[in-house]
Amino acid sequence: MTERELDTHLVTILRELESLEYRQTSPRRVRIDVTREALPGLLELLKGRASYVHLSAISCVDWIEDNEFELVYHLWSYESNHLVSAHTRIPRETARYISVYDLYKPAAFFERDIFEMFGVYFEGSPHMEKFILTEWDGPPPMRKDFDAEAYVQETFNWQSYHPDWLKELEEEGGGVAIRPEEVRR
Amino acid sequence: MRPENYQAQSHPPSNEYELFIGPNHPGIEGNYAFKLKLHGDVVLAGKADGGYLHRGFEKLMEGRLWIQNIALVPRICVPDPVPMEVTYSMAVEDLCGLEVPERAQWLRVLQLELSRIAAHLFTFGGHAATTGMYTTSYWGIADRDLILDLFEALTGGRVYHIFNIPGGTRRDVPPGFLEQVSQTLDYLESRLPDYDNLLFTNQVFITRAKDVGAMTQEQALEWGVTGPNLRATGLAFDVRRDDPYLVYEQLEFDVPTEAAGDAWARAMVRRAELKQSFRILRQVIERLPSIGGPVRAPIPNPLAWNVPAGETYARVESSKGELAYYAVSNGGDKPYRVHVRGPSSMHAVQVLEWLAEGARLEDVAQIMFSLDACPPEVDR
Amino acid sequence: MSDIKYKDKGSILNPLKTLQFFARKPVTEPLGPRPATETYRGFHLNDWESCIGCGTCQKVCDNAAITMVHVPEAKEDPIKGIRPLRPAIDYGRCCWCALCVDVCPTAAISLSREYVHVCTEDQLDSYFMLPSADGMHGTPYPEGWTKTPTTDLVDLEREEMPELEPQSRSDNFDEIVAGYDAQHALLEASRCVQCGMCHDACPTHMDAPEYIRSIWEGRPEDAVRWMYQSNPFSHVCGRVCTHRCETACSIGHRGEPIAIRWLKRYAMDAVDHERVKQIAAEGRVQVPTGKRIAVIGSGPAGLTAAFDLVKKGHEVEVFERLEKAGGMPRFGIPEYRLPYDKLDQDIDVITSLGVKIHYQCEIGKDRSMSSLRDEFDAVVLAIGLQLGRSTRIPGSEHIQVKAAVDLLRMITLREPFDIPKSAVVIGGGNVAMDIARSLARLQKQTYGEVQITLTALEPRDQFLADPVEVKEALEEGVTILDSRGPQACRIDDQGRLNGLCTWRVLSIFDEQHRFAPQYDSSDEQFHEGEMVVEAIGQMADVSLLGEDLTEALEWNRGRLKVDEAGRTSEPWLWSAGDCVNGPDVVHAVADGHRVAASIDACLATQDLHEV
Amino acid sequence: MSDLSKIPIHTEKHAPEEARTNPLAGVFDELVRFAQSRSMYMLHYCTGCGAIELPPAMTSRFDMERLGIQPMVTPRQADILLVTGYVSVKTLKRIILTYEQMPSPKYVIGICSCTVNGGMYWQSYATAKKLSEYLPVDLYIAGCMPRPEAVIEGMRALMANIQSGETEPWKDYYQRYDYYLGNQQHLFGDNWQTPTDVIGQAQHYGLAGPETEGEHTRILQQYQQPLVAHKLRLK
Repeated sequence: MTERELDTHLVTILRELESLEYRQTSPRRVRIDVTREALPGLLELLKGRASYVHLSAISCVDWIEDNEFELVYHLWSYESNHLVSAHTRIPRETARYISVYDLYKPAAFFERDIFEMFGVYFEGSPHMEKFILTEWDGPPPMRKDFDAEAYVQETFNWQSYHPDWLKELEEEGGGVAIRPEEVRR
Repeated sequence: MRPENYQAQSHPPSNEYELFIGPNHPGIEGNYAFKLKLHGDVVLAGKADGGYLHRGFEKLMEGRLWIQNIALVPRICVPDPVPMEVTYSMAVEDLCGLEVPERAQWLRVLQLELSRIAAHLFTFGGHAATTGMYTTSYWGIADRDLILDLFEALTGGRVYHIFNIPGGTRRDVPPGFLEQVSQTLDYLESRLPDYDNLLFTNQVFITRAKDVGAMTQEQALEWGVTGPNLRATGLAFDVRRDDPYLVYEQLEFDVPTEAAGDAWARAMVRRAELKQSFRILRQVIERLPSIGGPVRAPIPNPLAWNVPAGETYARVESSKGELAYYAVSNGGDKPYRVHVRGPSSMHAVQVLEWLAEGARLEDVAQIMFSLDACPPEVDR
Repeated sequence: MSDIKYKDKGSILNPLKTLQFFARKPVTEPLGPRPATETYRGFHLNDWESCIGCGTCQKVCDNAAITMVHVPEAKEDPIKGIRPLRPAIDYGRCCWCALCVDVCPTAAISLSREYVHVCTEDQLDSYFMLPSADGMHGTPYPEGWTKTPTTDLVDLEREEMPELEPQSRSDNFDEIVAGYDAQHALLEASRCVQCGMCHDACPTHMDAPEYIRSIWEGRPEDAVRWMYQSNPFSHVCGRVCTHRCETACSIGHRGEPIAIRWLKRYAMDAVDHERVKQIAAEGRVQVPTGKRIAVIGSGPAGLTAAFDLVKKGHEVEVFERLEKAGGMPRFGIPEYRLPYDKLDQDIDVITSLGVKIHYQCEIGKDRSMSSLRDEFDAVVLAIGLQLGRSTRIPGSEHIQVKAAVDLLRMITLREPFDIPKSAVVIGGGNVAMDIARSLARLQKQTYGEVQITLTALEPRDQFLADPVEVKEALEEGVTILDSRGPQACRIDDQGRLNGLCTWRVLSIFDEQHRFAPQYDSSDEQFHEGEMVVEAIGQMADVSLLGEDLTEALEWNRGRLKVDEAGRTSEPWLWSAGDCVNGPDVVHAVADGHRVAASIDACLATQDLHEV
Repeated sequence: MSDLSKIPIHTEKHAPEEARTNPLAGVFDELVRFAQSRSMYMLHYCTGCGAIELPPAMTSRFDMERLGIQPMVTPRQADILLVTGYVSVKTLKRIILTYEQMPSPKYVIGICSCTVNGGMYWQSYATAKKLSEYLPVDLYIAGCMPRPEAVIEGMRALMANIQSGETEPWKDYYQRYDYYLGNQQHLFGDNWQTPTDVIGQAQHYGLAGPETEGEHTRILQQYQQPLVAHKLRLK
């Protein structure tokens, strides 16, 4: 199989399926956009017939303006040495999807991670419980509508330094002019 | 609320009991916890407990400028920080279409391999210590410090180098640096027989490590194992060779494998990789002086740098396995989303849980260290 | 597979081998800190001489570890772009990434090789440090991580500005500078570090950082909105401003400053004129106050005051002596620097708000000051400097010895005059360059060749004119002679002007810095010219005030005396612009704002005729 | 309160300093402090990234053992708690548990920027910012992260402080327990509790003062459940 061209076997499989678009973004990267209904079937085909046995990661992106979560499944084939990224979108309100743990064991970790950080529930995933944020009561922190900085300012205190040199400057009429938080955008 | 590692939740039969290892335990790598259910000294089930090192990196990165994140990323994996910087930079470069000057690519390979050696020496020490042999860890850590000296000379920092930025590297090598690297390599190579005597051919170690935490290649593939741990099951796969980045295509190196898939095989693969890293570094030292040009492509004003909208998946081979960054930009001056896929997010959690099952209590720490699990990568 | 014999059973004697380690050199380091490497990133150092307090380090710091502290003893100079602020570092935040070093516009900050600091809870204030050259504990350590050309993250080079070549511009009045397109404007705007030195240096305090950022973000409309907060003459200032902002620009300390003037021009050109009018009208008071204000003179000062006052709901009428509005920008600045249609646009925006302009209405002739005083609640005198100063050297009263301002006005109004085959210009300022280059163009059009000599008192490196002007004048064929003092205009027997005699200048000022030029009479030169143009300065024509008012007003060395807000000793009369401050467009705009604010405040509380 | 208070303990107060007439008493105290400062066990707990510089500091190259400092695996035998950098809220709970289990006198060293004012992670929702709000801190070592030499300099400074008897912040935890507990409750919730009976210990050391108990300890008592031993089922 040539590495530079998109693996013809993969192309054949992708052509079989409807409701997806694919595009080669670089010599070893393929992007597939697929509807949420068709994604599990696609993964099954990719694993079963096109040697994409390694689930490198599942990434989640919060597109708050579109009111959607984007799930990206990164799959690697040890035979054709290509990385396929399958993108799909799910509605933000329901935030539920189907687990792919049956196909890919590593999915359990990533699905749990997304569950904790974004609050997306994966049906059929073995560990839909907290792992990292066991002692966190707030909203899923990676959601765009959670303002971490505001939470921090509200919860924690900062040092109130007042060293001698600053006291001297204040006596001379100087002192703190611009605090760091004033220049943050 | 009582911290759950203080009091067990249920009352097991007397020959079965629960044991919490960590977070404050010498058999745990970093700040991490592992809950075991035991029958005698045989592990019935294990459950990893992470989050002690959780800082919310991915959230922090969304709140900082693209360039500011270069100071943040090396902290994601403390023992092996260079791949973090390089991968993040590669992701940003890909999004911006920035061409990295060739010299910078060689400099990055130089750092990546130095960092790999340092990380492996550290792991040997840890692995040996879990089998009761502390001398290796004393030696390994002292020898690793020589690499940190090199990093200090090159980058101005011992552990957090913050040396790779999108576009290239921040400086060129200081005068006399390559000779210094060469001498250090000579010394480390001369130390290998010592390590062999002390650890790799030591019957105590072999007996302790053989058949411990073994997995087959099929299991490894199914579980998403990568890096040296995967190669220890006989699959010759290396991102450097099979999904090449930087100038690895121009370098000669082998991908060492072992068949056994146990703790011992993993140690032996790392030992062989050490030699390959020496080999790569020798080639870099030879080639670098003949490669001219700048070490950094011109980049925009860091305070006003909008990265074009897009997404990318940058991937490298770190000392622990496959490391990837999924970066998404919406055209703004800060990342819209960065997802860090650390190799240990598999090794330290599910793989560790599965391998611990049926193992003996005294081997649990060894399994963890032989997988080279790095908790901050899991927690982020 | 593995390359060592791991199945080695070993030997009972193996432990003895370890004895060899006694002979090896120990790896343990002596106690105490080792010296760090040459590029080590330790505690901060700051060179207070080169630090300008711009705060760029504070903006790039990802940990919000830098606080800018006001140090009264430090130098302050808004014109040069120096603030008495210094960065203080919080080591409870700092991560020693050295981005502050790489981004520092003046290369003042660096990191040292010092790295040990230990303290107890009571001493935690020591974590907040004001770096100077002394290091963390008063012991100077050598520099570690410093700025080098490789590490520098500041872009020191300006985006190239397309311009007409000398051969294609020397026979016409087409605009020379082409202006940035969107792509280049964005790139140039992205160089800005948002320090705000430009804002401090600008006489009218334009929000340059904000509009530059808007341009960088691709929102020129917002940029225009920012500009109209402080300057209704943005087309004019985008082209001919003296750009003090660029002198103060922090990038300019080591490289080329941001092209702030050209960016302003880009934003104004990029937004549709009708849209500009809408933006300018934003925030206008809808309820009329019923107060009426007269403005004499339709230059930048007068019209800016009119713009502000009309937005406040007052009724404003402007009286202009000539047939067109615009004042000096129209009649003093040649078209190749400021096309008239751009000036017309600026004025159109102001008149679209309801400012009424009476053209060809000369005060003192068509109307009297007293009638204005009676008819209006307040009067603004913004008459500019219309009279050219004379050198008063022998022969300077000849008809062919002209004042530059008069000549420039004639060129603008296309009034016919005999274009001299050769001419001499006296003066080294921008007006001298303007008239020399305008005459050169006319000569090229009429005769096909340029014969202009420009003589200036100052040596070349001290010219008052913009260096770009001098360079372009040379390119267009003007002969520029420096350090020449005019002595006499030579007139031949037929009464025709032949040219100018000059002596070499030895010094211009005496020891008390008073104007007292010394010449070397042995070094005399004659410059041939059918015409001599004097461009050595202007003065105001205050005859319109009338005798009574002139008596009543207070004066200060020939100029009207005004208070800080521009108010004269007569409570109903304010004065603004060049006639108060000397020639400068952006200063005139600033003055217009000041006067308008003062009038508005006074009118709100009292009737000025009863004071 | 817990069963601890029922254990008979020696509560007799130390005699005030000036009442000691034996000239050798001062010499003896000094000797004790000297001995304490020369033999310290450092708890082996990597709380954050700064821990990566501790193996070099402890092993052959920088060799902290020559100062008499050794890693110790259990808090019950440790003298020094080294907080190496950022503390996530989850870790902070364990640090407090661990700290309370350590026997007095005990010393806390905060290294890296993060223990002082949040450091790199000042924006993070998951990390605590000022360590000294939750525990009394003896010494801070600046750096991100401090080099092994800086850590050793810090240790030497601590030894000097112990020897001179200048700083004893561990007493502060007992004397102002209510303050520390209040901050802990603010972060962890009102039902926060640890198995150690700090008030009982404070009385034991003769350090209980007016600020030991207060509104926050009352909240603690409200939520506290008595300790119950595990019932071992031997079959």
